[in-house]
Amino acid sequence: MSTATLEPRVHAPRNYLNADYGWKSWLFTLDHKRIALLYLISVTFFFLVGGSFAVLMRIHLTEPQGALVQPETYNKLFTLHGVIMIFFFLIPSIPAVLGNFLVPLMVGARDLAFPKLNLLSWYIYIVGGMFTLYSAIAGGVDTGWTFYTPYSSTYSNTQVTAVAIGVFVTGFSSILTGLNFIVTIHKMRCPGLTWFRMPLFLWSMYATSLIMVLGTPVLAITIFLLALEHLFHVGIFSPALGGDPLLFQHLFWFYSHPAVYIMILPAMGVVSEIIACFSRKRIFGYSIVAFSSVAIAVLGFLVWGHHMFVTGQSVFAGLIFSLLSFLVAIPSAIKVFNWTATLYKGSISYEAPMLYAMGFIGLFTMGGLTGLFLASLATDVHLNGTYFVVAHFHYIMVGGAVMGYLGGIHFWWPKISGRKYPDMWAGIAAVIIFIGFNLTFFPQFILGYLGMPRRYAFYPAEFQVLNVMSSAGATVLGVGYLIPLIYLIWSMRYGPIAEPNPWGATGLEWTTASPPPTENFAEIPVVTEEAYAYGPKEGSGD
Amino acid sequence: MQSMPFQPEQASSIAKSVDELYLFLTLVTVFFSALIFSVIFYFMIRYRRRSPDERPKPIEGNFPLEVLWTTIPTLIVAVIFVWSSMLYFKNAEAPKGSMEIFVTGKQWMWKVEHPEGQREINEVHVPLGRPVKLTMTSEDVIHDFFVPAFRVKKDVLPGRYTSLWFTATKVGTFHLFCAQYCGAFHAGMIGSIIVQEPDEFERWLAGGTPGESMEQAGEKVFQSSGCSTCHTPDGAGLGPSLLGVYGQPVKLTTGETVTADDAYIRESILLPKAKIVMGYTPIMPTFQGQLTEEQLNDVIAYIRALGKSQPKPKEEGKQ
Amino acid sequence: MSHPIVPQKTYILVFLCLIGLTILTTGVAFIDLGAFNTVAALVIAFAKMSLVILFFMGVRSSSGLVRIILIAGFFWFALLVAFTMTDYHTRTWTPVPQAWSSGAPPTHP
Amino acid sequence: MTDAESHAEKGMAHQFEDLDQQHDADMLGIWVFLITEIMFFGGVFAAYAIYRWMYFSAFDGGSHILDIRLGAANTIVLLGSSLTMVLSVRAAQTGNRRSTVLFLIATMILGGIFLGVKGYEYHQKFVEHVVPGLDWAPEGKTLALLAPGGVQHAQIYFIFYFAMTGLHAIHMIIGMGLLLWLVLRARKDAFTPHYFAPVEVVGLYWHFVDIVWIFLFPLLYLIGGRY
Repeated sequence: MSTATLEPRVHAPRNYLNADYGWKSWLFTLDHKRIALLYLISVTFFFLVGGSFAVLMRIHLTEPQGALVQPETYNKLFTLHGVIMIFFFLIPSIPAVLGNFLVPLMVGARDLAFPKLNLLSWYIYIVGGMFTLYSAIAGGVDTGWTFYTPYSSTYSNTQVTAVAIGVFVTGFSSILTGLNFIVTIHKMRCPGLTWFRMPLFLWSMYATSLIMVLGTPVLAITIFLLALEHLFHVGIFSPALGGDPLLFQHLFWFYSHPAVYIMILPAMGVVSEIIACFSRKRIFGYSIVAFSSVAIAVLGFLVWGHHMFVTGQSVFAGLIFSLLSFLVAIPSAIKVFNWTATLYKGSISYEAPMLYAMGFIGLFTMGGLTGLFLASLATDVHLNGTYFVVAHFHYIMVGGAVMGYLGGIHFWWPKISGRKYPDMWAGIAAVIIFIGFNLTFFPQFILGYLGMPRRYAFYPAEFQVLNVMSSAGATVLGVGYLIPLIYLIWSMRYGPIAEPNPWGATGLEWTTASPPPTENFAEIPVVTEEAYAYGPKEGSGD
Repeated sequence: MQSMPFQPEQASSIAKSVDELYLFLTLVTVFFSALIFSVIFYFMIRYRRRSPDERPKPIEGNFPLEVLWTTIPTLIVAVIFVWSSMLYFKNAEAPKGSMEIFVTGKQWMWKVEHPEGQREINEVHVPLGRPVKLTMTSEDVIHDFFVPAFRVKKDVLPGRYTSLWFTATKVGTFHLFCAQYCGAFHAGMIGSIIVQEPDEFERWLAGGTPGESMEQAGEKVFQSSGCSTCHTPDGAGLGPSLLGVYGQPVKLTTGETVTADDAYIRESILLPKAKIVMGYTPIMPTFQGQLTEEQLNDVIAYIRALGKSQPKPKEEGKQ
Repeated sequence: MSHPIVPQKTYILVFLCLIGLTILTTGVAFIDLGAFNTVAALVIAFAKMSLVILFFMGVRSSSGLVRIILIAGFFWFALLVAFTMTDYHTRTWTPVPQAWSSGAPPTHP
Repeated sequence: MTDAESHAEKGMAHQFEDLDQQHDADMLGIWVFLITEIMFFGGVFAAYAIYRWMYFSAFDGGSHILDIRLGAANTIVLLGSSLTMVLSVRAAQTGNRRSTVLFLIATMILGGIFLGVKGYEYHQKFVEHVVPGLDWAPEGKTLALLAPGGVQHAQIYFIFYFAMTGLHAIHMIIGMGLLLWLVLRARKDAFTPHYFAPVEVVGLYWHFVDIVWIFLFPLLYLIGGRY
């Protein structure tokens, strides 16, 4: 609620922040920008909770026998770290914060199509979060965020039901957000804004929404069946009673693999905006980048079986899933090449958002390429379930999605808050995060190849050196994350007032005031040119 | 133990080929990462903003270039896919005549049984240079049998058998890990694979505690659990005789015919009412939870022996 | 933008068709068609669903976008079932491990 | 779905330019929602398909416990409610408030009958002791029907029976709540021939729930035939 206490600026024009005061004006708001801020505060809270679990884990793993907690507690730490980071931070981060704020602005509308559903989605998210936090307080849960049966359904006597309800409930928040975006992008674009004039961020939000809408319900029903099995022991997934535990994995990964694309596609959209702005260039191969987002969303649904190569899935199914997993790498590669080519003959400046975007490209490239090791059957047999996997998905989710999220927050912060942050500190933080991230997770690739399995509370002594390196890196990374938190909060009160378009960017969101008025635009804008008209003609677009 | 810090030991016949693919993938990764990094660095310096009003000329894109950088990754992943799938399929099936070992996963230990009757816990003795096939199952949750030095891994599932195989190429002791999270002491579900010279292995097999063979153990369970009171050899009991049944077709009350293989016997013990033999009533109680996986396997081994070593009985069961 | 107003008669006719199909599907269950019973039941269910979607839900006169969305929904469901089934149906293509699969009884010294 | 009090045109929300755009958005919204519903039920249908394939005879046996007459009758009741629903939408479209309300109430009554019959069937399952997890002890004739296919696996059939019909019934109850809300709004004259999207949206939802049942009936009641 800290933003609610923003000091009213006497001379400030009316905007969405000072339009109304008091907690009611926030908790019952239908303004997409205020709801975005509600989400911003809540995902930051969950990020800090999930992050503190990660810190505890890394401290624990500095010694082979475990330095801090009992193995049972360690298992609860990594489970809650996973559940909170995935369902309560990464999935809502860019869509529900930046997407909520920007989609109506970018399409030139006064709000999303369904503002009440939008507010409802935040409440649903909070209810889901409460169940999850309750489970943490009431003793924790130790199934891993993947909830594999029959361990979760029959053998674990921790708070499985509470977490299952939490994840089930929060899924609907994601569904409503996706639904709202799809309808808004289809039906509420302002005059002149054709599909191929849309900023790439909108394309990526559209692709993300497709996954949210098509995938999340399957997770919901799977978790529902899991809860039934956990409560009644009737044999849905329990082999002792005739059920098949692999069926749970199929249904679970049908959503949970595409969920990775829910995290990474929005970050790709953010990076497209940032690169175009800070190199003052149209995105190279705009339509190909746009289509590759949709291709990733569609193909991403057909690769889930690569999580199950060693589980006793049929080898032929494995073959198909391996092939499709390789195919989904191609649109990602195309995007990276196009971003790089965008820089060619540009006019590049190095403000903080650009540093994050460059960090994103580097880390995402490595994360993507190491994915090939896991899509390939023969090497996956060795690497599956080891720290290699942990390193790989952290390169994608933290190196990719979180870098993109932070880049986006820095890019649009002047628009969101109406204030500027100290660019030097932002640059320092970006570099610290990049270094800390690599120190933390690169050693884990080697650990995994050497054979250290994930989710181990203690480990053979020969793995200690690399684990200590990783923990040291985590310290740097943790510090790196705290710096933006401090200066962004500082800037809300003391930062210099931001002009409507501080970066000289194109895009409708920069044509209105910073922060925007409640109705977004004094008059519904009309678009007359393509996105990213940074060319020399001094376009009238902004 | 590990002298090379960046590579696990290569101690099986397939390890080298997996490492070659791994190396190739690493080279691809390093090459493309370096390419992207250096191009970005070059562009960021070469095209840095020199004056605030700079307005570079827009570039739409370049279709041939797009085709090029779609084709090249496609070709590379095609190569990797074919290479890795061939390797995987080559390594999927155990060679004929592999030595067999039975492994049961249980929270949080590995129980190992050799056909000769030797039993061990969290240790697997194997001979050098001979293909060994592990048949595995779990008594509770999903585990995973993982030997990094051999580059093999397979989930161990409850209610089902999975298998993996390897040929050890180095004498020594190697890590055995559980690689599928299985509960509180998942990290403690580790053990060692002990590779010995063949003659040394034979000595080990013969020596130590001379355990009884699986079928001997199975016979004991068969008696002590009361199976023998109904399943009498002459077929006069309440249940069908099990002589000569193994591997033969069995007619069911539903009219279907099934083969009395391991899966059927296992099901009949655990879920006796699922498939009733023609002419008998579903009165057998379930032995679910009363027999351990090991005992179950022993009984199956015993029934198998009944099927092989006895002549086929007269056609008295057909009604 | 609203749909054209459909005469009541059409709706009632569709309803009667649906009743007829319900009776048909129940009746077919009493005839032995072997595996074809399942096929018949599903085909009739699809026919009923099509009637409801086209007439009651008005897809007959709705925009292409709605049709695409609807088809996408069914297509995704088909993907889920098809890919999962691929695993189950091909598991037995390779030898299924058994307790001692080589067939050779355990030899003992 | 959306309504704002103070606006030029009746029923229009502030974020839209005109009623047409709003109507389009509402329609697209409900259709997108319905495909999430397809995937929601899709997950449990997929699981059902796999177990039915694995344990066909057990599912066959379980299916024989159900009363095919009640299932068929309920199908017809539900189809009837779809008819009254669509007629209610039509009445709203033509501006006939009285018929709109009457048809909505008729839909609710038919929905109530459906739920009543369903409740009776659930009760029967308790009488026959075929409720997995709560009361599972089939005996006598019931056991004789289940035994050939395997009693244990019939339990899986019944958990799917309860999960699928239960989820369907929850959707019905939500639908009845929405219908009640529509009745109250319609009585206040909230709808016009230009603005009746809420009726249409709830109607589409109701038809979807009907479609789910169209599949549940053959998949649960008609396995294996009754010859």
